[in-house]
Amino acid sequence: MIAAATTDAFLERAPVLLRDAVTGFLPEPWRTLVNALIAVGLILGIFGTLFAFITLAERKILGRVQNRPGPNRAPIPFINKRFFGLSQPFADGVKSLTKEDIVPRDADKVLHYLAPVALLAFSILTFAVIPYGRNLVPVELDAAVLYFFAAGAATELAVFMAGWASRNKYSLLAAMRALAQLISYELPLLLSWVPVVLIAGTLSTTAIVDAQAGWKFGFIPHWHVFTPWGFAGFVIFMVAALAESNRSPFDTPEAESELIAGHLTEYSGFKYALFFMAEYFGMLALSGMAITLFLGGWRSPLPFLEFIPSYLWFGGKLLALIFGFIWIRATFPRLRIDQLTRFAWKFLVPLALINLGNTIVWSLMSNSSALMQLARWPVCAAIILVPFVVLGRKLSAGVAPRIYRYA
Amino acid sequence: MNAVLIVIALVTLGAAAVAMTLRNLIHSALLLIASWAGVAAFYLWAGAEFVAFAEILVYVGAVSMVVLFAVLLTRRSRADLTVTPDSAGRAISGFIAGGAVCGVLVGAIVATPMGVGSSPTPTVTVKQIGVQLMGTHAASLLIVGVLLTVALLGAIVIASADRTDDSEDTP
Amino acid sequence: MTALQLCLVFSSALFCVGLVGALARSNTILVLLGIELMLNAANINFIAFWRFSPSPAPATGVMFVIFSIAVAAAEAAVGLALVIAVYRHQKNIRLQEANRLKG
Amino acid sequence: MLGSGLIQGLAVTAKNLVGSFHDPARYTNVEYPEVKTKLPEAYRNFPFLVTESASDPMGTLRCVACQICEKECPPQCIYIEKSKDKKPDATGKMQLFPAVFDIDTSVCMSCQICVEVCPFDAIKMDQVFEVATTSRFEALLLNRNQLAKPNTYYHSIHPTEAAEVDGRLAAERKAAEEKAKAAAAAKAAAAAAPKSATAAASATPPSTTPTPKPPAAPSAEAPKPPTPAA
Repeated sequence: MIAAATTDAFLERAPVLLRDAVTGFLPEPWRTLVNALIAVGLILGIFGTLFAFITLAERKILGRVQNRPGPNRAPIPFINKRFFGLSQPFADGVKSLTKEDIVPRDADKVLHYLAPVALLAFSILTFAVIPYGRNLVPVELDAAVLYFFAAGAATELAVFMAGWASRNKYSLLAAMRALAQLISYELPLLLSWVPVVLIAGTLSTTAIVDAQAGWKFGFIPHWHVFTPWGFAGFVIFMVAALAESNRSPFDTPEAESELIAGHLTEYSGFKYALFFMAEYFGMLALSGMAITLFLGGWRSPLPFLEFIPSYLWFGGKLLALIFGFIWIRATFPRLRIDQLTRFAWKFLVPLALINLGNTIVWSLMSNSSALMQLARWPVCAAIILVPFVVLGRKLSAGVAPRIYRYA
Repeated sequence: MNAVLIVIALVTLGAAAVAMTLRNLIHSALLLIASWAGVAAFYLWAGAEFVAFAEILVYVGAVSMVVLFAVLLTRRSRADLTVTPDSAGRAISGFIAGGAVCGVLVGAIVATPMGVGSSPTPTVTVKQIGVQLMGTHAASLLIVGVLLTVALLGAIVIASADRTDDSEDTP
Repeated sequence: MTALQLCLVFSSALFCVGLVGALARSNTILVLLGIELMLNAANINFIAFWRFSPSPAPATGVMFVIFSIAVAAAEAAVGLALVIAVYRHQKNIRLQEANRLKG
Repeated sequence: MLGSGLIQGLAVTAKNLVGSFHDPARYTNVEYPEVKTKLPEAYRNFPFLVTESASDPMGTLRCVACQICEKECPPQCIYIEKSKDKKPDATGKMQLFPAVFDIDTSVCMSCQICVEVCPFDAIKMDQVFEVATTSRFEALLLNRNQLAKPNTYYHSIHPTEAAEVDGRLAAERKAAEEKAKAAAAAKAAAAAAPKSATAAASATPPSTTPTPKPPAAPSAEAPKPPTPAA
């Protein structure tokens, strides 16, 4: 293990120690069960709270970007202090719980009910294999990355179920769009992490994090994002993740200017809240996987910062990526559905494939002399940058920059 | 152990059987997805993790999408909703054929004495699978790759046959 | 009945469900799905024999299933593209009506 | 290159995000019900009746119930009933006053014609915009008690216009006083003259009664044109 000293730091082991203190007296089969239940409860609790406050943070950041304060009026009950609207998520929760739950008369009742449940269940499943800290991975799987994307692939199915079961033309259009989007973006999403598996030589998330241990020259961490192929893979992954989690600018399934609310049109009350929750859970899970695959997982960026516990590093990176999601949502307008699929098939997929070859070149050159070690940086950067520029030209050919004459 | 297997088998078979009898194509597609998930559960039960996740990824993630897309793109006509006598006859003969095959197969399985090997679940790691794919099965891997590429291209060509100006992305 | 026999019975039952579906239904998509079910039943057999074989080390069953899944995916893609082509041609996807060689 | 525009866009939003915390030019919001921004002076809607004193609004209404505004109002939202008796106005002259003065704000279109035609500067435009009520009919029909607002309020919402109106009124008042004084002096002189007592007696009634009024009416009309411009 790298940095054995910090492994034994108290804060690092605190969660495991605490858990053992609680369940230590139990006999063996029960102990494993209770440990698993504690892990599930912790994940649900922490990510549920995170979801609540991310919705608030998103609305506040969006507000600030548009030069307004965002929600700031919901008071803390009984003491009647506002605290920047910190209790807004709870007010929203109470509101959605007490709202009337409307099911359209012609709707497919079973599927209409099942869709949000399935969506939430699948997005929660993906949390199981992400390493949250040095000793904090809920389920150690040999094929963890594959598991993650298998569970994640099923979410779009739930979106389809919701759209189809609502018996509403806008919802059905949203369902079609969701399918087209999934088929298009599943491919670059999967292709973007294949290089990581290639370099790390494993599909296990803990092993992938271990493969990113250590620092070059003592300050550049061995994270995959700090290599040409890793950076390209990270960018492709994040773009595809935006599309997979139906986030702006790829939120065509729920494009409110065209489709009312897409697959959410016929949902109200708590079911709507479940959809919302699943969207944020999907975003959190994909961010967590991006951290694991490209951003060194729970590892600290600099050696002297290792005294901060690993789970805090993971949390910090997670919040940074979530901020990125929100920032992108605040900036870019929505793509049209044809632009969206064209972007996936004509730009992201070729680029991801080239990146795969790029990684092979990188790993072949890593075993040779020091000169080759140095040369592989510009070579690999060129291998990915030249297609990027060429494909970008081709993609935006015929699309002149728009001149806003009356703006 | 066997109880888990029986539950998985019953769920899978039930979902598949109901799916094959339903008139509503979307319902049968969704039920079939459930039965594919059941097959994946069987793989997990048998200790083939990698295959189980691959099954979910390919069937629940990709094939189901294509099936649903095909269902949505092909509007059903009125004729599909009425049971013609011709199709009833076909259904009966289909049941007879299927039942006969099932009877023969089950009979053969029950009658054959099977030497059961190691009872502990054999493990196969992803690394082993990778080594075997790239080693002994490298040729078949290449062939499958070529097959998939050809199939994808062929699917695009077939699905966008009369549209020459704009190639459509329907794999 | 041993576990292996149970697995095999399960697989043959699934095969027959797929077979009946493919034979009895007139909807092309359902016929294709029936064929997919039969392929899955075959995969179950591979895994079952690998699981209960005396020496499961070589993982040949797993290999077989991986290739089989790949082929099944290709088959689904081509089959559904054919369904769409047929639909475009005769405006429905009833199997009995797709009986012209020329059109 | 593809993506440079994206980065530019991200920079713009980032500038806004950071700027909204320290740059008052970017972040111009106030928390509305508690804090209200000062409306621009020229902002105006819904008329109100000016009174001279805040303590006795009904006694010091400038309105003399001449009903010009009622006749001029395009949507006919003003309803006036003259009083039977008279009472002294600000200058001490006996005047009629409106026994009923109603404005239906659900009909009023804030056209300001009533203000422009008023010869007594008695009706002016207000700055209210929170006119939501819980009842459709009664609450939107404002009576004279609700309409009456003191001159100081007028000063607070339209300071320059109010100063101009006040100056004009003061000048008129002064002129009236001077004229009254002159008339009184003339009267005294006439009374001093022993002969024309009978002639003065016949001449005084026409001279005393119009003294406050005639200067008020023409001079009120003369400086009137500037008011809409103010």
